[in-house]
Amino acid sequence: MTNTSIRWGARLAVVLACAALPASGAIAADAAAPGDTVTGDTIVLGQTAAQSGPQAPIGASKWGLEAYIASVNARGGVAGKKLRLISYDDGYQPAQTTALDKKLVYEDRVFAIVGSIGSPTTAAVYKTLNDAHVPLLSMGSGSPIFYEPGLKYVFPSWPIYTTDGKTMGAFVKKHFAGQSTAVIYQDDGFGKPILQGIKSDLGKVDVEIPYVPSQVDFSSAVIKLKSSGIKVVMLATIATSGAQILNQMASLDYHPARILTASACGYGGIFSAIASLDGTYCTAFLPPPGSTDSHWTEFADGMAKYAPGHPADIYAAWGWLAGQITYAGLEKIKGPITRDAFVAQLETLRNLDTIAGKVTYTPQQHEGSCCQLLWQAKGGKWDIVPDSAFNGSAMK
Amino acid sequence: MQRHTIAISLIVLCALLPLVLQLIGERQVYWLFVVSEFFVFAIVAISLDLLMGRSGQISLGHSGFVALGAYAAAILNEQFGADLAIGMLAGGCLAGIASLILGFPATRLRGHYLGIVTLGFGIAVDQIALKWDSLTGGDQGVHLHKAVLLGLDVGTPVRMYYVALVALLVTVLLVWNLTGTRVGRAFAAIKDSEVAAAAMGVPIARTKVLAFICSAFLAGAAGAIYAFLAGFVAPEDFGIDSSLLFFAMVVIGGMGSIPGAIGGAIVVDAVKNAAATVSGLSLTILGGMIVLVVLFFPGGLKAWLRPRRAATGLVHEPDDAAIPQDA
Amino acid sequence: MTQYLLQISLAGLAQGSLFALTALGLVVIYNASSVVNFAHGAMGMAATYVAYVLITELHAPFALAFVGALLAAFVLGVVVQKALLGRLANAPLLTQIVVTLGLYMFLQGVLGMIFGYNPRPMANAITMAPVILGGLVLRPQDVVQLALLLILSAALAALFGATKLGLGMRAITENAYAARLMGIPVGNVLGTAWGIGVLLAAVAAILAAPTTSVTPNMMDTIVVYGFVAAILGGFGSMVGALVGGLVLGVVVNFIDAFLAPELAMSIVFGILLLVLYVRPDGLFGRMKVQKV
Amino acid sequence: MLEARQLTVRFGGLTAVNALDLDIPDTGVFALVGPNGAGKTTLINALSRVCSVAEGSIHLNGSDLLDLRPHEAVRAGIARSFQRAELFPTLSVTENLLVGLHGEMTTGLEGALRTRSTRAQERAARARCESLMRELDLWELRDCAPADLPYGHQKLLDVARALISRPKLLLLDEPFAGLTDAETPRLLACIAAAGQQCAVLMIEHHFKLLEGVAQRMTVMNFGRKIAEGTPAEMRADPEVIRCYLGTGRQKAAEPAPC
Repeated sequence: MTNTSIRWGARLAVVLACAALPASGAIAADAAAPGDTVTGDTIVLGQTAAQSGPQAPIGASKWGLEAYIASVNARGGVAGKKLRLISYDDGYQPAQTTALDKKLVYEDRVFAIVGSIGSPTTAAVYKTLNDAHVPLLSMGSGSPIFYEPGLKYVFPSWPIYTTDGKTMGAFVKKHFAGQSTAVIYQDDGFGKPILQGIKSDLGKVDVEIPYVPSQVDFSSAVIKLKSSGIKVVMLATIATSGAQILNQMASLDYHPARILTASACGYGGIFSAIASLDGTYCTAFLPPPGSTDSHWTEFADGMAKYAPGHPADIYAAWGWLAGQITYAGLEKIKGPITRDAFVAQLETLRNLDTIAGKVTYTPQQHEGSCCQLLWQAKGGKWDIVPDSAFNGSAMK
Repeated sequence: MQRHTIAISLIVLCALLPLVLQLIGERQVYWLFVVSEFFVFAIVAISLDLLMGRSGQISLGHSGFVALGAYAAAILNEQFGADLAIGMLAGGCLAGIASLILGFPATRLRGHYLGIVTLGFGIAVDQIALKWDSLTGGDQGVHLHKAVLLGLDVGTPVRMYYVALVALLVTVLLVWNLTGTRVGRAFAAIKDSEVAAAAMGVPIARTKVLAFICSAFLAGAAGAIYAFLAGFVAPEDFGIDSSLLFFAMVVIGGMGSIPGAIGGAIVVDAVKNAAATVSGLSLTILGGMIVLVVLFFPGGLKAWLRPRRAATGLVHEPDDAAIPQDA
Repeated sequence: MTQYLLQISLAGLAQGSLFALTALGLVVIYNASSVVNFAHGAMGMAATYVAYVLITELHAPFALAFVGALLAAFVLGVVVQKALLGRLANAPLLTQIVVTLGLYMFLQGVLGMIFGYNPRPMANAITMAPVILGGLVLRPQDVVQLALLLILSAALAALFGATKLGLGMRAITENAYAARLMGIPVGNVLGTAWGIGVLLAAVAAILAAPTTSVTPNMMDTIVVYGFVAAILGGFGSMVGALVGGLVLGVVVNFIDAFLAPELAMSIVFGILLLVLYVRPDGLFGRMKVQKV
Repeated sequence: MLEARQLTVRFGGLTAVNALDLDIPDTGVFALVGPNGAGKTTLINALSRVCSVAEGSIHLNGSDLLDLRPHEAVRAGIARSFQRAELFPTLSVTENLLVGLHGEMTTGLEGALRTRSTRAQERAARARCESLMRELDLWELRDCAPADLPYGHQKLLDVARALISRPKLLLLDEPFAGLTDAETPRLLACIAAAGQQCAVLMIEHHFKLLEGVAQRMTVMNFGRKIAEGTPAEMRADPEVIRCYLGTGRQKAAEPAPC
């Protein structure tokens, strides 16, 4: 046995050395990804969005993007070229996103990654994509890391999460001045910037309660707030946790002013999930579902026409927004459609009118949308709260 | 003899894969990544098999060890530019230390307690990685610098592929050798009969902890390679789900066999990728496969890969290395 | 402050009653068949989907849906014992654990495929307004939950203490082979034990559903705490599971309120590890003597 | 060599071994007989340090054994077999024997690296197993799984696994139980040969078997020693006859209730 394993090892080493040398010599490390210039008559776009697993609901963004692309193609496409979307399900797992984005870029040769969903998933790939000069547009996240200067190929389009917090903070300062406040926040790159935004506008909050998404029982958090006599509760939570907390509040006979973050109230079933929703505020950068805002009606019609069977909800609207921005950049390119030309044109966009309001990119600043407002739940639907718009940029 | 021929051909095939891909076209980046990732999974599967298949102890939190290894390597690399070799060593050791803390009370317990304690360990690693964001970057993870192995730049997909391949081969050899010597036999002995093993002079608790440490070390080292391969480490990648995938690899592979574990890794990886488009499909298939394997094909893939001896339940069969061939 | 502590403890007891129900089910199954059922939560979850379908699709009243789901849970338990575990009676412990884990994955996958992962709201059965007693908020559903736990515990005690079934179960726990020789229908008794165990998991899941919503992962957290409660209680002692569950509920709520809710499960496992260092058989457990 | 004094083992309220004295010299075969439940296996378990001793002392060549844990008994020179041949089903016959050498071998994790010393040690151990297997006619079966062996060979392997470590004291728990008449002589010869090298203490019911091989025997009942002497003496001892052998019409193997 001894001899065999030595023989084994020796053979192995020889084989590997022989194979590895030519192979690694032949392939030089290439920084920029292939497919820099669009040559055919199709511009292929890539997306990763969870269609399975607990985060599957927000993956519906895929259908909004599909609908927008179909509407562009119906109008004749961009510069005589059709758009095509390849969307993969990453299950909200960063490891999957890493693999699938390699597939998109190196196998499918997509021109840009557009409207991918999630903070941790996008965090896994944004640096690599930026290094490979692949544009990454309008990801479904407002995490501050994507807004850092120097990321030439990264174009976030949501208001940064800090803005979300500032919107709440400014509103509370104005309308609930002097009242005791509390924040329940998800203890990660989503909840913490919101908390930070709230504090930067409000000065301080009286109680801060972190949680993790796997937590299902929020009794003690709610009891704590109730016994401390907190009058205003801000929730930097995802949809499920937000619903659990609000339901818990109702069951404990506790009725403070409640303000939810945008990500927690976009889904269609919220009014049946939370019986006590009336009066609750929610930050938003999109018009409320079902509103008569012209952008929303255009989107809703587009969904009905090009993505039948998929509801025109907030998640789909995220995809629609990604489509709008991509189209605006592509449309302005004169000459060959290259990634650098695309990025250069995106950086000239000023006050682009989108479903999420005005979007601006400059060579120095890729913040995109800066502005938010508040909705309030009334009688089973959301109304825009007048005088709640927050227009200050959260960027330094 | 024939088995050796097959094994050598497979290795040659793996070693030549980058060239083949090169000839087909410049398509290697994605496929090399996928295969490299599979190599890393196979290492973890072998490490878990060493624990479950050989020493009869269960771990439902094995991705916790992988996570520790990955984070150790990633953080050392991000903050001090540490080499892949150092990352593997540090990752393996950190996982080993964790297994020591975990395994010590666990070995005094009945088998199922260990399952629950390791399950909790997997969850805790996740939670702590998420919480301790000054070190781990929280949910936004750690980005690594370019991979360097012993001063050699291995940052390209091809080179990283060879790193993963060699790591897998080395793991196979190490585990193969280990199971054919005193410690490996002691693992099997405590799995088969603790009382008899003790009577033969095998210290039960110490041997169980040793099996745990070996397994965790390999899983941690694999995690370090994974970190460099992906260039990014985040808590979401190491949840219960991925622990269960490793678990499925070992069970479907048949437990107690290296080719079985590798085969199990292939099957699970294939199912996971093929069934990804339908929510819940891969869980259904893998769960169903586990139940069917246990009920009707107790030898798993192992029995199928080695038809010459009848399978005798979910039990260890000695590999070639364990059978004397010196004479 | 006392009021605050009382309120937290109360919420802890309510939550702990879910852990205790889960743990009791685990212990009933373990005592009869020496198997730790890792599919416990998933089976309770599956039963909750039965209740959910009965309520939302067939518009059954809650009480009817509840009974229907429990019936389904019982049948599921019996079927799993007969079809899976019964065939593995002589297999190693590891094999039996493996098969329950396979079942866990399978059930979660199947229900995920049918219903998706979108959380589905489950209306609370008790819509009564909370009662306020000297500043202390008493939630009717908490009271019902605790009452149900006590009633079921008493029923279990009566069942195992005084009936033939309980006698058979204890005989099987001692020595299955001898029990068979003495004419106890081992298969039936084991099937019944599994049925009852899964039924208890279903009670816990359905009670939890209004808070967790109905999803394939709804029981993941609760069942892990159920495991911990069972271990703390010595895995085998019903009283241990009951007390372990309630105590754990209070502990978790105190961690939530005063330490770090985002690390609650890690802290609980740290405590468990410490307890096991000191008392390897749990707080209420007794060592089993191994025969040579 | 072995001296047990006032040895007492209790399980809860039950006293399984009660103030037992036992002296065993360096070599020879010694038998332990008694009805079921007399405490024979418990005594073996106590001597091999599997179960804890409530009172009394055990010394082997003057050194105290009571502090040893089960796995340390082998190194002290005490090896044992099991009533139902507790072999390792997933290891081959050779490997079963090799586990018997666990305490003697020293290879640790470096075995994974196949160092020179590892290989030398492995070779030496395998050579030792080979000679024993050849002696016991197990050589042809060396690569078999224990389950594939006839029961007689399994029991033989169980004894061989204990014997391979060259113990000072070999404890055998009913080595002949379940063996056919054809299988018995080989094992008997093996035990007799072992008795030349070391002390063998075995539990056995068959007086006939013992008469040929055992120098002395100890008769136990209710945890106490009731008699001690040569097999012939014991056959004539009235107390032994009353408790164990019964009147002549009963079969010797079936102890009478006592």
